[in-house]
Amino acid sequence: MMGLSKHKEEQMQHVLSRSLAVLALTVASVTTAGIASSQTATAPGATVEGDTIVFGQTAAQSGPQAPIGASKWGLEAFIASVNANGGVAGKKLRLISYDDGYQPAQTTALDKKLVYEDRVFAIVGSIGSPTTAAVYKALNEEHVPLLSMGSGSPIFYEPGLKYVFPSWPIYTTDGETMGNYVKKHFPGQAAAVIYQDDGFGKPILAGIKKSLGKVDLEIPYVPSQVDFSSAVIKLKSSGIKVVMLATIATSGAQILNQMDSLSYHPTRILTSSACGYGGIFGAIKSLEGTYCTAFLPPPGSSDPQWVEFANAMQKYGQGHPPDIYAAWGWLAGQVAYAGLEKIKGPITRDALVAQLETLRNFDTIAGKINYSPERHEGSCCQLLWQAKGGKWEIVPDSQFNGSAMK
Amino acid sequence: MQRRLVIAILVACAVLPIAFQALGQRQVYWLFVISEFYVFAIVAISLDLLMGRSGQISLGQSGFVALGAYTAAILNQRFNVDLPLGMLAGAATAAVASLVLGFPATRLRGHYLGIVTLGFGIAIDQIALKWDALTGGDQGIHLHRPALFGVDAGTPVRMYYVALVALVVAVLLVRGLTQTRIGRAFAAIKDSEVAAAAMGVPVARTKVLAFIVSAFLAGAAGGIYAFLAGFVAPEDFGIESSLLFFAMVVIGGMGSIPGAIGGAVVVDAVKNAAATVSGLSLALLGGMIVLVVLFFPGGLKGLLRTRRIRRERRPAPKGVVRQDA
Amino acid sequence: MTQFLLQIALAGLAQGSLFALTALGLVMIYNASSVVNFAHGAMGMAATYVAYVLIARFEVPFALAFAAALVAAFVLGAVVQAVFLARLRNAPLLSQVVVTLGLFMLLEGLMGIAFGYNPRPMRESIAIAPVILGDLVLRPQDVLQLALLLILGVALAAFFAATKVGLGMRAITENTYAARLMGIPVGRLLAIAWGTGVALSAVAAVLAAPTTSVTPNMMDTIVVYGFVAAIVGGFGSMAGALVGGLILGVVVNLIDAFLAPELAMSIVFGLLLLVLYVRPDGLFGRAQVQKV
Amino acid sequence: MLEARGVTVRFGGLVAVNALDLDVPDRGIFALVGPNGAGKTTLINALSRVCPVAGGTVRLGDVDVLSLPPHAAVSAGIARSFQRAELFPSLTVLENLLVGLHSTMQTGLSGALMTPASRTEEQAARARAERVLRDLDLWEVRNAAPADMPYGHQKLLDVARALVSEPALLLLDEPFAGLTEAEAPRLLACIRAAGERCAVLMIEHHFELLEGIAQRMTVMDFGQKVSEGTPASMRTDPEVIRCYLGTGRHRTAAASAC
Repeated sequence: MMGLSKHKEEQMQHVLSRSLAVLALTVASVTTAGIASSQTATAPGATVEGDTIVFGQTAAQSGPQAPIGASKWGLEAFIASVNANGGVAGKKLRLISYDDGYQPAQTTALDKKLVYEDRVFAIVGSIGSPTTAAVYKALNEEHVPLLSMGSGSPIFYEPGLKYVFPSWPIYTTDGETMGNYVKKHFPGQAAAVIYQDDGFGKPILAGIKKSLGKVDLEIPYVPSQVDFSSAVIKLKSSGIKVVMLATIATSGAQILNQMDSLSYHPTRILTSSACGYGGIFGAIKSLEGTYCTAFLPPPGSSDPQWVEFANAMQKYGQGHPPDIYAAWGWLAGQVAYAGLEKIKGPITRDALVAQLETLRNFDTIAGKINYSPERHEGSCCQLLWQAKGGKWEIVPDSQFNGSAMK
Repeated sequence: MQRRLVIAILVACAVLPIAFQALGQRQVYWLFVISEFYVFAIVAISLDLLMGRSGQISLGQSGFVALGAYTAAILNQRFNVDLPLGMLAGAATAAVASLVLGFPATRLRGHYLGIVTLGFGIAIDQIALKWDALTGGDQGIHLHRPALFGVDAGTPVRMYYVALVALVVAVLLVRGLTQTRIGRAFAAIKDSEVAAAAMGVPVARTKVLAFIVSAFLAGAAGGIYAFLAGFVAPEDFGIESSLLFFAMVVIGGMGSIPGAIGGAVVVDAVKNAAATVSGLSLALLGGMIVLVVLFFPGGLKGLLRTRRIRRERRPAPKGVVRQDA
Repeated sequence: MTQFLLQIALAGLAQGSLFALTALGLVMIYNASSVVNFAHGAMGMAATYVAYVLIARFEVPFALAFAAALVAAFVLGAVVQAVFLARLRNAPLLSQVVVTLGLFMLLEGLMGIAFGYNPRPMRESIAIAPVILGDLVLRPQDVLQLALLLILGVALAAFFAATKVGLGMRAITENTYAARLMGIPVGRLLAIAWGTGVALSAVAAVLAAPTTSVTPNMMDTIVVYGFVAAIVGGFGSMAGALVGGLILGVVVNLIDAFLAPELAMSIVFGLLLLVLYVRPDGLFGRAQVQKV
Repeated sequence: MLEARGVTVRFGGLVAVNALDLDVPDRGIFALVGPNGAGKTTLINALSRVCPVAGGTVRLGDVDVLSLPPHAAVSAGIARSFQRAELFPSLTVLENLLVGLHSTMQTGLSGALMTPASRTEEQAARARAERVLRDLDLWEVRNAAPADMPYGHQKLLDVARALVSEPALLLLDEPFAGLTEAEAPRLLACIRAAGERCAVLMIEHHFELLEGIAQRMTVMDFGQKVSEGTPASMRTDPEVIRCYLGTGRHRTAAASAC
């Protein structure tokens, strides 16, 4: 009887060691067979062979950051209108867009899916700084073009990223546009910055400091923060007259509402990422007079580019409004199209990159885009809008020309 | 019978990359996804050891994963530390951090622990975001190509085997632990702290030990994850991912290694299948947790083991008439 | 400087009253059923959508929508107790806590599916201009929050002390088994406790909505602070939860103003760990005797 | 040899055990009797370090028992059972016994690595536990869940779990409560055998049963020792008749244990 349990125990040990041995053997044989080393870094789909050019995109459609995922609909609308006009270079465009929930780990997996499983030609208009930061290096190494990501984060503008083509003005331009205007029109007034303490808010702060020299008060915050009373009280009691907000949409709305409820009415300047959404005039009561940096025409503007976009959204937007988020997607489509259109001969990734690098003064909804082999900083300039009578109007004399090539 | 099943699954996992050759370059994606799943399964097992085995709730398990991942990433980025050492350093860091949490935890009533670990998860997230000189803030850290003892391990197939071996080792370790003295002590303090103490189990020390072991495993998983993904960022380790690990353990059936792995399969599947509609996967997983607790207390593990007699009988309740009074 | 501090303290008390209201509900539920309700914030959030829909779609006056949200919250709480928790009366405590976590995910997910994650604006509860005393601004919203907290706190205390339902609940807290033997309708009282507790969470959520906007995760931060407030108050003491919430509100605002707002929650949890090291039962809690 | 002097346990204002002296020799079976609420279980809890003691000293051999942390009582030689079998439902019958051997073993986290030392120790412990199971005729159900067994077997297992560490002093809290007539003899034989090897201090109400096995009994009421002697002499003790056999005051049944 004693032996029985011992037997069982030994059997267990036996099973375990046997499974380990099986595993070790297989691993060893597979590895030595050289299968493991047969993987190379080049990604499939470098040349378009069929009659469709497939773009891939990742954008949050779920979770707290889901609103910016509306960019997908702008890109879809652009593709639909290009296809309606016969496509590009005789081929139709198609988009595969996945929801990454604004989580870099998801983006990493989904971009592998787009590149290796779906064999897309290029990644176009993916949204978010941290999500794109997770994949841009790998995509560049795999020679997959990453076009017009929804971010102005400085890391994407560094030289040497041959396959990465940002199209937003770099975030520091946001800051410089604000700072420049304040310097010119509110000289000597105490100015403060509330900024999101990350790769989005900090470059804007840097830009403001660069153009303004110094700011009197800097207040960092994180996106999860909901109550800004003490920040606003601090601004108010410090006698700040100009407040620049390097914030995302929700935080910006919360801060401005907080200011209103504390009867504090300084000059306010938002960044372009915080003021383009449709419901902003409902969400913020005291928006009148507020400034906002911008590299796109104001919603509802009569700018021909905006009109074209708005019409396409009406036709192909599947019920989504022509707001700034959708316009981001539209812009991404325009950049990709600009390169593709110029390709003569086989459509390859390298041909696309080569053509994009020759792009000069190409008209987009975000103004003129320029690339060169040395610099992939497509967009240079920002200006200001001001809220007047329930809509945004362009502020004359607010244009700032950034560091882009002249 | 069951033994054969385990070996069959193991062999299938081991030869999978050969089968995937047929997919051509598509295997790059599929191998990555499955490797990632292996790493998540390690975290599920670590949480199951803590929650299912020793009865201590943790809502911040991804905080430990984050510590492991960041430690490995920072060491790799600055000192070129490679995979095995990076993983161990990550595991050790998480274990040390768990001491800080674990000591007060032992003095807390059960439900406090859930809240304190929740706070820990949030804090790790905030600190990783804030301390960008070290962590790269929201732009994260890119790692160098992983190496194993000087051999390049950066191909999808090799990383697949790293993750698979890590999972198998984790299973064996946890299995070994639960079948010996300390593992039994974990279960004893979960079932009855008073009786456990009366049997000579130092309750507080054992609880902390469970915490440390669980954090160590989660940290190791984090270390491997950093090398697998090649990138770490704070957004990956938020409350959402802690809740996913929590769901894996509950849906799989608490206190069982196959349960935790099965739970990881279900959660991963739901997460991917329901990704198209905002909130759908959260609602589905939440609903499943509620259903499991209400109707299938054994979780997946319990569902699959229908042959066993249901353990419905409970000891006589307090106040029942004694034989002689 | 004093003006500034005073204004910060005032904002802290106003914010703290939201934490306190949430904590009061948590403690109420905990006292009756020994369960920490992790779905507390989500249930308040769900009720807020009732108010939101009534106001935005049907242009119902605020007070009426508020009342409707409270009724919805009460029903939700009572139903959750009667349908889910009652079944788990004999299950381990861990299972009961796990079920509330499942409900948290379920509710947030369902609201996400139904309304999306776009923040929806909520009108201020009272449209009166702020009162200005020197440099000090008295926001009507703040005053309303504090006043509601105090009124509800006193009402609950009176309710527990004086009514039959209150006495029954105290009996359940002491010993559920004995209470049942003595003919106290335990099930009904538990449902009332859950209903009232969730209604308190809804009060906090509706009051917070103009600041946070209405989103599926609007209560996440507030309810976590509510947990902390309840622990600091000793988890079991209503007065402790109330005071704990107010203190926490001021502390959080001081951290925002003088330390690092982006680390506020980390600092709060660090402080909480310290408090628990020194006083494992919270600042106002009593040590509990373990029963064999 | 257990020597308790002036042991006092308080719960708030209530004195549950009041300056109690108790001596238990090295071998034999000794009983604690008394009405509900007399403080018997509290005394057992105090001796096994489950509840804090307000005053007094307890020595077992050379060891100052009251200075030990709760879990160290076992290694000092004091093991106990519970009034309602406090088994570990998520472990098997055999594993429940192995937890009883916790303090006799050393294996720590190395158990996870299955080191030779830990395996040797584990096998020895299993052999020891299996021997006890076979003695008690629980061998067949060793891999069952405790909750699947009849209540009598659960009580038996509860006692066996305390016995397996071979303590010097075995504290049993109403081991026969809830058992059927058919279930009792096996437990009785087990306790009798234990009394041959070590000291058994048991709470028991069943007078006839005690007359068969107990050498001495101590009668408690209101936390104090009322009387002490052999079971036979106790039968006629007026104090015992007054308070134990219930011809006195009324008591509330709700008096809690500890």
